[in-house]
Amino acid sequence: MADRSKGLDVSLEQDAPIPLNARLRCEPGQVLALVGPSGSGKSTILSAIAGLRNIANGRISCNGSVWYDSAKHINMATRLRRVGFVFQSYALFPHLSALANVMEGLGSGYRGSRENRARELLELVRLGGLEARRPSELSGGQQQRVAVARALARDPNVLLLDEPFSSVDRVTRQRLHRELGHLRGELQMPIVLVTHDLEEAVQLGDRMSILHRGHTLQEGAPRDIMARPANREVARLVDLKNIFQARIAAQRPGAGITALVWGSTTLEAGYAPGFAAGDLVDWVIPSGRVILHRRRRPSRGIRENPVRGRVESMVALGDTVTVAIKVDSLDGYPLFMSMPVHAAERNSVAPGERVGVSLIRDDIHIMPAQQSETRDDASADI
Amino acid sequence: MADRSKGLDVSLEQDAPIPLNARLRCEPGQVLALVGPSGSGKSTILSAIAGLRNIANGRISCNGSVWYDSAKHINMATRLRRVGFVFQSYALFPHLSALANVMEGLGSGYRGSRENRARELLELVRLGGLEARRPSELSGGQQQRVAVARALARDPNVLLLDEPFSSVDRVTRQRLHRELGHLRGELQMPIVLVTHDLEEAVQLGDRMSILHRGHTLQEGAPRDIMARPANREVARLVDLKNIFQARIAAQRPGAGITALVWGSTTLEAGYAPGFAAGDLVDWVIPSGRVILHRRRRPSRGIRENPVRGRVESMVALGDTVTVAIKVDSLDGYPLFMSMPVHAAERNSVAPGERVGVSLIRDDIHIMPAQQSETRDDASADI
Amino acid sequence: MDWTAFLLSLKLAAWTVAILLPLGIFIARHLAWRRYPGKAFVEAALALPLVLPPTVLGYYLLVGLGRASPIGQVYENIFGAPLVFTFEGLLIASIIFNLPFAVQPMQRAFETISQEIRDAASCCGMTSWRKLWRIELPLAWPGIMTAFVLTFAHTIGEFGVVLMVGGSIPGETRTAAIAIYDRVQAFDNAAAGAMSAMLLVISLIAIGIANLATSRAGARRG
Amino acid sequence: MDWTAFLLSLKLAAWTVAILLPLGIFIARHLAWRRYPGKAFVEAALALPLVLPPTVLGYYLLVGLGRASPIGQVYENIFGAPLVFTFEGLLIASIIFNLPFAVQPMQRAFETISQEIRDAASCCGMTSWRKLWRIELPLAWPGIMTAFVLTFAHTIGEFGVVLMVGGSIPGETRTAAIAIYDRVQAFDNAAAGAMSAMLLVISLIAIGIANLATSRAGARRG
Repeated sequence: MADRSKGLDVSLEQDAPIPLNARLRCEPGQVLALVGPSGSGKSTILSAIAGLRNIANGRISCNGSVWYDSAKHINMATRLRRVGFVFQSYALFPHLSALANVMEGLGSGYRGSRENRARELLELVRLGGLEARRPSELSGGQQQRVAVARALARDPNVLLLDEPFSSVDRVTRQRLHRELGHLRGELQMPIVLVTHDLEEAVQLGDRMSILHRGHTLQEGAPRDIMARPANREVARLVDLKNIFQARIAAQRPGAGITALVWGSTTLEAGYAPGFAAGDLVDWVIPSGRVILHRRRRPSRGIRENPVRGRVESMVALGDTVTVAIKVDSLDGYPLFMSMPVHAAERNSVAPGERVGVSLIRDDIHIMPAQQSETRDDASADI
Repeated sequence: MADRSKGLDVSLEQDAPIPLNARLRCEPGQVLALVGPSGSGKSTILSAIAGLRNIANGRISCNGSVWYDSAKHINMATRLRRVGFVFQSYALFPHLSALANVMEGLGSGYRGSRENRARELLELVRLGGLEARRPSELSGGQQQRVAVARALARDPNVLLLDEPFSSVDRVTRQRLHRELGHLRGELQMPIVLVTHDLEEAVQLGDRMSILHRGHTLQEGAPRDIMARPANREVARLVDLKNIFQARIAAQRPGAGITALVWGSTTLEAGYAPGFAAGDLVDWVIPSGRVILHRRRRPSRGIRENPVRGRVESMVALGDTVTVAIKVDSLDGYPLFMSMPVHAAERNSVAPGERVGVSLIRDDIHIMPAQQSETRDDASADI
Repeated sequence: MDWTAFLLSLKLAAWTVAILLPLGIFIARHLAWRRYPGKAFVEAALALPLVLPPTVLGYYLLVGLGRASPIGQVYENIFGAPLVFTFEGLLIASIIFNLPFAVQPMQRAFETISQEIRDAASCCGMTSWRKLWRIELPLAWPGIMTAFVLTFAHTIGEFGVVLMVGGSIPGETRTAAIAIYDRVQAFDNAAAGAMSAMLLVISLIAIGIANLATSRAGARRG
Repeated sequence: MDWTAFLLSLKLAAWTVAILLPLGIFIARHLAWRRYPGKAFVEAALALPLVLPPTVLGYYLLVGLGRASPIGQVYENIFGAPLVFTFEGLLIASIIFNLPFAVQPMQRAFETISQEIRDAASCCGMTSWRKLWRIELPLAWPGIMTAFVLTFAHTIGEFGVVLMVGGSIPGETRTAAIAIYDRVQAFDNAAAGAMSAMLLVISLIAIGIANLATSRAGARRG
């Protein structure tokens, strides 16, 4: 177990103006990705950690020191919390050079040593030589690096990144992702990354916290959350395509199997405790764990949950193709399968063709049924 | 061959204020995706087609009628061109209801019939019941639909979409993508879609035109461009990861093979005419066409261009993992391979492990060598 | 209470607004959306009445419109009467010194109408005239309203220029603002107080309308 | 050329600016960044001198600061002289009627400094004082410059209020703007013309500086 006195602990609750009910923990050296659609309160939480905005009820502590405690009326000023904050717009001081921007982060000490340290930091983010430029004379990616250097200048207790990659184009973004990867190896502080981009969260986050309308829906390792979302809402937010309803047919803990009735098919899933036969449940399967039955020779997976249907549509993207299959025994939403383009070609998968697929048993994840608020959202927005 | 009098033909050229050298053609019922980084002149071209901005030299014609011809001093007014334009910000009239917004697109005819038609159009984009709402009372996705309905109200000769999905969140965007897919089946007009999002272009475009700094670099079917980019620059813009330099070792047209010297390895590629032995060339291969040699049993592809190396890093995203391989015979950039996560697990691919891969011969695409401006760009931005 | 002076003020304000509003809309749209060399110069010239002392402006108008000036002579030849120290002369002066009060709020308002909105109107097939009535004027309405009340209030209150160009001729050029000064000079504080209260109320109403227009605009955009 | 009047105008303008600028910065920051019920009311009250006729404002200042008023009596008890028809009275009037000219450009300028920039300054560990000097004032500089020249020019030119509150006492309250009127009344057009030219030049310089400051700001943000 990690040392509880190290790292960042946050719990926040309020009803207005923005409803919040969030709990976070981030260890030193760890990247916690806060993910959620816009308006889910991600930036509000970051502001609260920095002390830029007060939340009605809550407690924020870092490395054993309490920054905010509504019950005890503790509220440390922002400048005393020593946070490194990289803003979405970078918020560089437009009238100061890159060097002077970083120097402002170094406080009001002796000028010469501040300047030397600022030069070091700009070297660290590979901006040596551009010290004299104003923010308007730097590219988006360069501005972001100045913002990072300025945040690090504080020698911060925690690094807060508010959608730091959203204002640069994709190529620059990938480069900056790599840079952050390199940099974080050297930083022994908690790093909180706010993003609405799931890919970014998965790529950069050690842990991920899913927010929706101010509520922490699930927190965990990114791959865990994506494989085992807590409910339909999380599944939708992590962009799983195959979300269905079914009914528990039988529980066979001995065999490690939970059987489901899905339309007129019966599926076997890995044993999911806590449900009883007859319960209505939601279930998901990643589209990559729906395995095509090869035309010519049987494959290992063929005996697991075979399902037949007709290819409805195919969308190829890069090297992967996503195939929508209208399942024979089911009305309504199609089943999605993703596979390499060459595999689809080799097996003559094409719109209108009939295919057989297997749903890998242990990758079927069962969740309590949620009366889909989701669906209402959707129609309201349509 | 398509009827040249139908559809949209554009050729534009100027030096200032924004350098342009673009040529486009879009058939009725076709979606042409204009793709390029920001500042590549995409929106300028759209404005020129609509007659909102004049380009020094060029010619624009649609369905046989000339809208603009700098040589003949023809410049038809915007309102006479009958274009449906969906703006990036939607540009709805904020003081008018959804219904009145659409009615403005229907001109100044008899009020009753305009109102009926506007209601029909709002039904078409599934906004029935929200006619009386002001734009500020609609969600982003709904606003976009009003903008589409207003554009269609013109019964336009051409539909112009300027990054129409950039202001909505990802879930809404996917829904709107599907909608556009349905809608376009019913529209028998050229549709030009401007986007900086490659995925969107591939998903929605029948054809794709790659723009960079105002120049059309390549035009063609999206999958063609992605498999056979014209040069290194296009390859980089369509996000191919494996871009390398090599030298032509030999041309064997009889065997259908061009041999390459790459580092200390010799590769066989599909025959590429127009090069001579000794020529310096650039070449690409999609990361999905780099095939892993299975541990246990030899696979069909094993004899094609075997390459050995060590796994440097792995990034999993959804169901696909991208593996960076440090190739033994080569210094510098790694070779990227993408594969389903379960395949990587089954074959114990992990960082530090040694792997063998094959580069599928016919998927190696050879291009004239380009002195990489790209590399300079990158370092300037870093 | 000098009702003649008060009515004269209202008449001057009404005429000024009637002429200046269409003229101001034309200039404001032009300044809001066009870019050309020398635009800064035009804007500076327009702003001049804001910083120029009223007596200086009055002095130059007196010289420029006076009986010895070309404009004054042409006017006198046509209408048989001099331009200065008449209502007509006052009206011209009023239009000139109110230009920035009318143009600036409208320019700000037209500047908030984005290029995309105007392009969208063109793509809807609107003529310039229809665009003006259906889109531009409704969207710029708060600014136009502000310009209207500011111009009206300012015309009623202007003192220095009016005194210089118009003198203080009862029924012809003695406006309420000047009458207040006259009454104070004559130690008739009761009359001065009554008229001051009247003009204060008008000013408060003007500010109220301007603020209401602005906040409505904010709410709609919100 | 009445040099005494001219120097008096400069002195009045200098004192007004010296007092109003720090006061205006304080008020402008407050209005730019705080939200509270009744803020619209405060803003309206501040804008009142913009639309209130100078003679009306002058009348109320005369009544409010006069020998019969509480303020006037307190002042006279302390300093042994009345407040109205003195330079000190004029200064108070000048500060009040110049408030909107000083506050509004600065408020606009402070409004352009985003919340994120100010938050970034806090996250850099700056105290409020250091934030003011290192970030806020440099970024609001164009607006402060504009406020400075507008206030200066406007004080030099103000006529109605000065005439009402100060009278026209040579060396004490007869400013250049009033002297022009006096000279015209005395048919001394040469003197009036010279002083008008002088004030015109000052106004042009003021506008030039204000425009320069604004366009520099635009370029930096560009």
